[in-house]
Amino acid sequence: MELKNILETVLFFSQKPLTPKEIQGILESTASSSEEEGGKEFRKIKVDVIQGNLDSLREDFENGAKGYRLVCVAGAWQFVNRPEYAPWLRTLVGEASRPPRLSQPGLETLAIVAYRQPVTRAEIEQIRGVSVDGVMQTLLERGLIENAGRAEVVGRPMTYATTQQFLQYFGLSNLADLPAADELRRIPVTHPEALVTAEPSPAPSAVEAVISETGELKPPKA
Amino acid sequence: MELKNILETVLFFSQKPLTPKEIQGILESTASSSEEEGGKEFRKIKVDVIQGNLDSLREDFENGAKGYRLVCVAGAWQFVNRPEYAPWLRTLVGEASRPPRLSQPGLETLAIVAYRQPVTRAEIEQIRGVSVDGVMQTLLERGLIENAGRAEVVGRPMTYATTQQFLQYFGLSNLADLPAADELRRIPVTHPEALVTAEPSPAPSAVEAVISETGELKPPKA
Amino acid sequence: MGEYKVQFEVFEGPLDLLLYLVKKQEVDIYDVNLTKLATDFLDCIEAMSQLDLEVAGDFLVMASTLVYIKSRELLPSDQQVAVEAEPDDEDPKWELIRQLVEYKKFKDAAATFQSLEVAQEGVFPHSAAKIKFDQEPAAARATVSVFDLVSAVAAILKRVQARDQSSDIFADRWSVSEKIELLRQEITVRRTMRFSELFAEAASRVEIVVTFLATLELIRLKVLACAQSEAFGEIELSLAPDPSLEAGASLAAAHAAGESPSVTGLQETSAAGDSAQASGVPDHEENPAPRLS
Repeated sequence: MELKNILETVLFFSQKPLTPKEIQGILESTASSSEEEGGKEFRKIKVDVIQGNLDSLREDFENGAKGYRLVCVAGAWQFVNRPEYAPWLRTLVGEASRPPRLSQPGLETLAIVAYRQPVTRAEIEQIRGVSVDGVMQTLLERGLIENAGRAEVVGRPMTYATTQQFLQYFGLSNLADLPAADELRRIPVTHPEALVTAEPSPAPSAVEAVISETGELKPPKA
Repeated sequence: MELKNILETVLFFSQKPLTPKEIQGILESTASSSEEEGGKEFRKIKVDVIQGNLDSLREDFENGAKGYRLVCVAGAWQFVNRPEYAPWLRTLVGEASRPPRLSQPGLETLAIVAYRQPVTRAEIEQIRGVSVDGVMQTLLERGLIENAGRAEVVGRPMTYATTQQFLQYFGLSNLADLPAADELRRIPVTHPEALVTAEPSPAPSAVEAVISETGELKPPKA
Repeated sequence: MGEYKVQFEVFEGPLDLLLYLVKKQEVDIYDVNLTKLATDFLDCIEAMSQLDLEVAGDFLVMASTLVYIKSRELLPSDQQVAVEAEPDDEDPKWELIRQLVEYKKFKDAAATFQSLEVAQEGVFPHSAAKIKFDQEPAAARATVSVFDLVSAVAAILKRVQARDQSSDIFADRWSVSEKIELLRQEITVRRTMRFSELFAEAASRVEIVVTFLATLELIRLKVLACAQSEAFGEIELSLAPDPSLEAGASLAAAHAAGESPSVTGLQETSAAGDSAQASGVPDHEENPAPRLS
């Protein structure tokens, strides 16, 4: 029995998207709990190997002529239909109660948060040139962005980052998947001056360091 | 777009088995409701034709090496797994992504931490009668226990307490919810001297004495 | 006028309006005629106020910046040189262009997000119907309850108690035959246990030795079967199949009792496998019919 076939079958019958780590757990507990002989050889499969097999499986489906394909959204793997088949599925499952589309200000603000996270409200307003109070509220309520701690600058303003829900909403596998990410992340943003205290602060402008130097989208450690 | 692909996709996404008659209904309402051009050509498809395509699709899956196949039960079509793949699907359904079950040593150690917290490693070992290094590591990694400061006794050993996650794991609302186990709470342990004096006493190794009495609990070599 | 009215409703803010005006000049942002841009912008503001529209503060701030830039552009060149000696980032003209370029990039990114959003509306994530097994899956095995914790407590207490008594009575506490009986009882109830568990509760070295001898004896008597799933792995002990019963019959009994077939030693694995195959085909659970719109 091939690992790839097992992965395909498990995903095929899963009710929710699965991460490679979760799949590893399934392989492991099947190997240790199953009374049958089957599966013992998949007891200790590395996550890398699972990931590799999933990538290969995705390729298989991309090249096939099927109405569905395998995708990784927010780190978890699942089958989704090809868009051409949407009309029949809409008939089958009924029109899902999708939230209304985002407004133009919403999309712009979200784009800034996505590429610049963790980002303060002031930084967003500097880029957009307008106040973003109402828009931020909407994005927070829809669970597309969330608080991501405070920036170590004057006033210690709240910073914001995108959520898992954001990735799911746009069908992105992870933040590295964002289109044209490199270009948009590297634009320097002028930050408020770092907070100068009597104490030697341990991380002066951690936010800036994280964004501009490594280009990684991780919130600075609190 | 081929009818066969549509049938496959619709069956794949359906939450219940579908009869050819039901599929005909889906094709028809998609053709008449959809604003898109797609699907118009499948407005008037005879049940016979659908049946024929389903038979052909079943053949395709029979010949393939996949972990699932298409079957018709009581006139309705659905995908089912091949029996060889049942162990993984059982795991998938049964425990989904739950972490592996705690071992007996894990449970015992956790019980001691729960009822005696904050508690030092030495105290746990006294009660359990065996070393708990590996077990403690596992419990810490799984987030069921955490460091809870240092005990004010010789050597200032680290103490441990249960976490919020521990409560969730066992479905408890708080620690007072733990089933009464007063006996466990009362098991005496020998404490090293408290750090009362500045003088470093040579620590009469009360703990050590207890451990070495019982510390021989190793399986004999075969 | 009417033209402006419509547009003001779609402009997000002064930068958006400026981008629109740059676009009308049909040049790259870097090559834009700032004097003309400022004039156009002020005209729009003027139109807004004539229409009695409330001009947002952001627009007014931008208007004053533009007036300042425009006035500098209009200075005679000899005076301009002195001013242009300032570093670029303090030059309001370049600051404005930098801001426009940056804003434009995010506006483009927003357009990308919008197309992703629209595309996602036609994407249905697949979720399989609930699988139903004839035989309940091993869910119980995966769940730990408070009772597990309580039994762990009981195990500790038992051991502590044994330890406390052991100093004077351990010597004659266990005989091999007693231990054989206890083990036989335990394995009958539990059907499998791990080798290490045999000794987990031992209170003394003597007890360990006695337990080990009892285990060997039970294996010799074919009451116990032992298996190791991998090299250096945990040894598993299980109740050996009763030769007086057909393997199938004992499995059938287990089924009748509502249990899943247990591991009963290596000898029976094929039988267990067969039975799982027979009952391993899931049915899709009956769900309400899909809405056919």
